[in-house]
Amino acid sequence: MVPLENYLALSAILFSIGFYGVLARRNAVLILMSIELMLNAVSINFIAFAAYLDPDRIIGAIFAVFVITVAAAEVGLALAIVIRLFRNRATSNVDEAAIMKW
Amino acid sequence: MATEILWWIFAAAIVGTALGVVFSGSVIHSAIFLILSLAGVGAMYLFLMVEFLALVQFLIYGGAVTVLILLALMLTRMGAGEKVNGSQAPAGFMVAVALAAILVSVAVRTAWPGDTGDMPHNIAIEAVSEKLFLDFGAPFVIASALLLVALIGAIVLARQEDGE
Amino acid sequence: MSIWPEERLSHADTEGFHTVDMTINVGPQHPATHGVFRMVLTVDGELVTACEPYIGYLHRGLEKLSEINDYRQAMAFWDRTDYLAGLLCEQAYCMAVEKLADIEVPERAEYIRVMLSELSRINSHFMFLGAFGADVGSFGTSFTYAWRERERIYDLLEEVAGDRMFPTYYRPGGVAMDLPENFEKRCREVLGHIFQGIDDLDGLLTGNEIFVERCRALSPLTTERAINLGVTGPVLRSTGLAWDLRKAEPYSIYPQVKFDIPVGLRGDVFDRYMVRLAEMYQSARIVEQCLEQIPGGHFLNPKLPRNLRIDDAEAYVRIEGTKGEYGVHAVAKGGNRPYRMKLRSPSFCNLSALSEMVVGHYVADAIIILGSLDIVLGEVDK
Amino acid sequence: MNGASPLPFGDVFFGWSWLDAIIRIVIVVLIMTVVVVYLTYGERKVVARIQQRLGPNRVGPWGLLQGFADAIKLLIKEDIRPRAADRWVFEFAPFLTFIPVLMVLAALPFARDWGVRNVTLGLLFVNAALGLNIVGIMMAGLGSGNKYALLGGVRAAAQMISYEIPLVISIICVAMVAGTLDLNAIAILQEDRPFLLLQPLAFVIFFTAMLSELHRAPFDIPVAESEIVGGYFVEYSGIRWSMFQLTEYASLWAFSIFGSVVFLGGWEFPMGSDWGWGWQLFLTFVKSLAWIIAVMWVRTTVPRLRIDQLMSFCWKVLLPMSLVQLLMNGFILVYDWPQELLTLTSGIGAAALVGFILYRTARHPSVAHLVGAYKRAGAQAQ
Amino acid sequence: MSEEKATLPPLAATIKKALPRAAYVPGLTKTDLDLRVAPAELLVLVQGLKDNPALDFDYLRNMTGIDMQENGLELKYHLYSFKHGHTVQITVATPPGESHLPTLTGLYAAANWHEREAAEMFGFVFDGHPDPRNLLLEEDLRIHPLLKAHPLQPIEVVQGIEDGKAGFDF
Repeated sequence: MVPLENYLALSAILFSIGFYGVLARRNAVLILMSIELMLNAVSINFIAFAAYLDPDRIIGAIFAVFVITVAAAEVGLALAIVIRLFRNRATSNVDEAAIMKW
Repeated sequence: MATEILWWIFAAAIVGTALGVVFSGSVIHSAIFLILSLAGVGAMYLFLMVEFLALVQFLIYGGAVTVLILLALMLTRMGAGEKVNGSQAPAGFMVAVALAAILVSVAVRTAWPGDTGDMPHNIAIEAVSEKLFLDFGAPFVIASALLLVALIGAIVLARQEDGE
Repeated sequence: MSIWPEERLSHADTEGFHTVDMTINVGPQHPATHGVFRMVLTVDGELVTACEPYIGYLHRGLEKLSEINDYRQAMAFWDRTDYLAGLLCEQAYCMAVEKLADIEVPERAEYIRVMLSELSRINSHFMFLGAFGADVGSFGTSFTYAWRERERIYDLLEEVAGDRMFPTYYRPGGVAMDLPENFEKRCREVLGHIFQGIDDLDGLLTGNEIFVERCRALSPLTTERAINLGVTGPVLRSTGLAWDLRKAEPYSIYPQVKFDIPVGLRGDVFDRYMVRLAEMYQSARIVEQCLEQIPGGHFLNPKLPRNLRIDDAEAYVRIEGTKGEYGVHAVAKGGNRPYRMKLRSPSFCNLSALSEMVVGHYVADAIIILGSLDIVLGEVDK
Repeated sequence: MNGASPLPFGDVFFGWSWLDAIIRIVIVVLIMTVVVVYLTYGERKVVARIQQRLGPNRVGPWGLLQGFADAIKLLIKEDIRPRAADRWVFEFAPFLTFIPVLMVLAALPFARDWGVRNVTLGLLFVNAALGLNIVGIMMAGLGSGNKYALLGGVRAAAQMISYEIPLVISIICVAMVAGTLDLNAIAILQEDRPFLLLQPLAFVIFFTAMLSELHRAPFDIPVAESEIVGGYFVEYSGIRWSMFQLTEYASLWAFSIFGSVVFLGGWEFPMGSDWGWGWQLFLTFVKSLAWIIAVMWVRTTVPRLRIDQLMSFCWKVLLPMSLVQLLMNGFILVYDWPQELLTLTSGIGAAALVGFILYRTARHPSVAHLVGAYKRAGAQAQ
Repeated sequence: MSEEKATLPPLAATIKKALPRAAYVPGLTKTDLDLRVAPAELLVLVQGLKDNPALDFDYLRNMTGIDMQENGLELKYHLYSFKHGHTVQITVATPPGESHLPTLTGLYAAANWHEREAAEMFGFVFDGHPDPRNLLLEEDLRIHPLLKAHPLQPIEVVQGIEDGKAGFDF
C-alpha cells in the first residue's frame, strides 16, 4: 500500500511550491495563498506521521485541527489587512507597502 | 492496488494545482487552483483515514477560507494586468527547488521506525473529540481565544470609517 | 473619529495612487427602472457615491407634435405622457385649451372629468404600490394584487370611453360622450373592490416587518430642500407640507367636494408610500361624492366652434397630477394650432432630485428610492 | 467517499460496492431531475395560486408537461459566453455549483437504509458539501466579466459565509441531543417524537439560515431580480443557466429532506418503522413537500432584506440565539436534566425570537396618525 | 396680453412695493401676472423675488422656452410662493443669435434640468450652468428641435395639417 515516504515527499514538494510562491509573488493575496499551501503541507505531514507512527493515531489529527484553526484566523486577519491596504493605497502589492506607515 | 493508483492520481493533481497557484498569471485562477489543491489535500486525509479532518478541510477551506480569499479579490478588484511576480522570483525558484530536493531526499532516506507500509485504520470521531476536549483542553481554549481575537481584529481593521 | 493620521490622503495623492471607481449601469433595460431610464451608479462596495441619471430614451417630441397638430388632434399625444393616468393629462390639456379660448365647460362634464381623473389617479397609485412592492422584492405578489384592481378600473374606463389606457375621452369644452346608463352602479361596485384592494395591499406591505424596515428613515427629504429641488406631489406632501393644487389653487369642481390632504412627517420613503396609500382613499372618497352630486345637463358645451382658432393668448394651467404639479404652458398666436405647448411634467422635476437622494445609500436602496419617486418615463421624456 | 463507512447500506447490487454506488447515484440523479422539473412546475403553480394567477396550464393536462418543455427549450438554446468572460472559470462554474448538491444527495437517507450510502458523519458531511457550492457561485461571479455578476458574487459570498455559522450551530444542537452524526440513526432516534419538539429554536434558526443558503426570499439578495438582475448567473444562458436552476431546486429538495430528517423525524415519525418502506417513502415525500411549500410561501409574501440588515440579522440575532440554544443544551445534557426542560427552554427561545420579529412589525410611529386618518376617511366614504 | 393697469392683480402692487427699483414691465396672461425683463436684469429680479419676505417666491415651477422667430428666443419662468400662494411669470426675451442668460441654478436647484432642457431644445446658453450637457437628446446632437426653423422643418410642413381646413366634427 502507500508507504509513509510518499506522503512525506508529497508534503515536501507542496511545501516547496508554497515557499516559492511566498518568495516570488508580490501580491499580498497570492502570498497568503502560498502560505496556505505550506500550512497544508505541514498538516499532511502531521497526519501521516500520526497515522503511521503513533500508536493511537490521534495527536496528529488534533495538531492538524489546530493548524486549520490558526490558518483560518490568519486568513481572516491578513485579508482584513489587505483590504485596509487597498483602501488606503490602492494596491495590494507588498513591495509598495514597505513604507511602514499609512 | 486501486488505492495506490488513486493516490498517485490525487498526488499529481495536488502538485499540479499547487503549481498552478504559484505560476498562473491571473490572481483569480490562482485562487481557484488553490481550492482544487486544498480539496486534493482533503482527499489525502481520506487516504489517511481521517474522515473527520477531511470534512473539516472541505468545510473550512472550501467553504470559508478560499471564499474569503475570493471575496478579498472581488473587493480589491485585482484582475489581469497587474504584475504578479517580483524580482526575486528566479532566486526563489532555485531556493525552492533546492529545498524540495533536500526535504524529499531526507524523507526518503530516513529509516522510519515501525512498519511504514501498513494502511492506517480509521480513527473514530469519538476518540478525536475525547482527546481534543480532555487532554488538549487548554490549547483548545487558547485556539478559541485566538479565533475570537482574530475576528475582532479583522473587524477593527476592515471597518469602514466615517469620511471614507 | 479616524484613527489614521490626516495626512494619509494627501500622501496617497502625491504618490500618484488612485482608486478606480466601480460604476454600475442600471438601465435602460433593467427590471427596476420602470421603463427606459438609465442611471449610472458609482459604488464603493455596496454604497452609492454618485448617481448620474440619463433620460430621453422615450423622447417623442410631444411639444413639437402639439405645435404641428390641430388643438383637438394633439390631445391624443398628451394622454401618452403619464400613461398610467392618461385622463389626468387630457384634463390638463383640455383645461389649457379652454383657458386660451375662453370655453365654458358644463358642470356635468366637470363632474365626469373629476370622477374619471380620480379613478385614473387611483389606478396610477395602484401601479405604484405594485411596482414598489416588486422593487422592495416581494416577488410580484403586490404586483398582481395591484393589477387586479387596475383591471377593474380599466374595464370601467373602457365602458365609459371605449379605451382602456388612452381613452382620448375629454374634449376642449367637455367630454366626448355621456356616461353609460349603469355607470353609477358599476362605479360603486368598482369602488368597493378598490377599498378591498387597498386594504389587501396595506396588509401585504405595511403589515410586513421587512418592508417597513427597508423603507423607514430611508432618504429623508426636508420640506425646504424639496421645494428648492422643485419636487411636488406625494413626495412633497410626505415631507409634511400639505400642498395639493386641488386645494391650493382649486380648479374644476374640487371646491365642492370634501377631501383631506394626507401628509407625512419625515419625508422618507415610507412616508411617500403611506401618503400615496392614503391618497387613494381620498380619491375614492371624491369619486363617491361626485356620484352623489353629479347634475344633469350637457356633457359638452354646445356652442363650440367647428374650427378652434385662438388669437394671441397665453396660459399656464396646472393641475394636481398623480406625481405632482402637472402644468401645461400654452401659447397661442392665431391659427388652429398652438404656437407653443410646454409640459411641466412632475416626474421630470421629481427625477432631477434623484441623484441627490440616492448618494450615500446602498445599491438596493437606490432602487427603492427611485421606485418611491414613482416616475413615469413617458412623462419624464415627453 | 472512498474510505467512508465500509458497512454496506442495504443490499449491495451484484455484491460489488463500486458498481452498487454508481447504480444508486444514477437512480438518485434521475429521480432528482424529475423532482426538479416538477418542483419548478409546482413552484409556479403555488406562486400563481398565491398571486391569483393560473400558472402554467397549456402544455399537457393542467400544464404538467411544462417543465419538460422548458427543459427541452433550455437544452437547445444557444450557449453564450461574453467576450469579457474568463473562459474556463465561466464555463466550469455551473458544474462546480452542482457537484456539492450531488454529494449531499449521496448521503441522504430517503427511507430506512434507503439511500446511496450511509455516512457515519452524515450531518457534518452534508454541511461541508453544502458549504462548497459557494465556490461555483463565486467563480460565476468573478468569471462572467459583468458587474452585476460580480456584485451578486460578493453578496452571495458574504451572505453564505455568515449564515453557515448559525446553520451549523443549529445542527450541532440537534447532534448534541441525538448524540450521533449519523443521519439514519438520528431519524431512528425520533421514533416517538421529532426533534422539532425538543429544539424549536434550533428549528427556527435552521429554517431561516436555510432560506439564506438557498437564496430564497427574503434572503435572495445575491440574485435580486430588481436590483442586480439575477446576480451571478446574469450572463448565463441555455444549459449552463439551467445547471444553476437545477442546483437551486435540487438543493431545495436536498435541504427539505435533510431538514425533515433532522427536525421532523424523517421517514421514522410517525409509525415509520412499523408500516414498512412504502409508508416511510410517503412520509419523506409529505414532509419534504410541506417544507418546500413553506419555502415557496415565504418567498411570495416577503420582500427582500437589505445587505446590512441581512448581516446584522445573522450576527446580532441568529448567531446569539443559536449560541444560547447550544449553551442550554449543554447544561441540560451534562446534568441529565429531563428532556421536557429542553423543550421548555428552547420553546421560550423560539418564542422570544419570533416575538422579537413580531414586535418590530409594529407600525412606524411617525405615520401612525396617517394610517388612522386614512382609515377614518375610508370608513366615511364607505 | 393687454397692458391695462386696472386689470393687474394685487400681486403687481405688492411686487412694485417690495422691489421698487426693479426694471420690469408688468403684463397679464390668461392665468398669471407677467413680468417682462431684460436678460441683464433677470438675476437681480429673481433674487429679489426670492429673498423679499413679502414675496418669498421659493419654488421655480416651470421654465418654457419659445422661439419667437425673427424676434429671437423667449424664456418664461413661473415662480410660486408656498407661503403666500401666489404665482408670477417672468418673460425674458433674448435677441436673435445671442441667447445668453444667467443661470438660476444658484437660486433654485430645480433650475438645473429645466435649463438643460431649454438649452438643448432652443439653443439657450446659460452662463455658469454647472452641467451644460444635453439632457433628453443625444449628447452630441447640436440641433435644436423645438426651434420653428430647425433642419427637419420641411418634412414637418409636408406632414402637418395646413391651416384653413376644418378640424374634426364633434
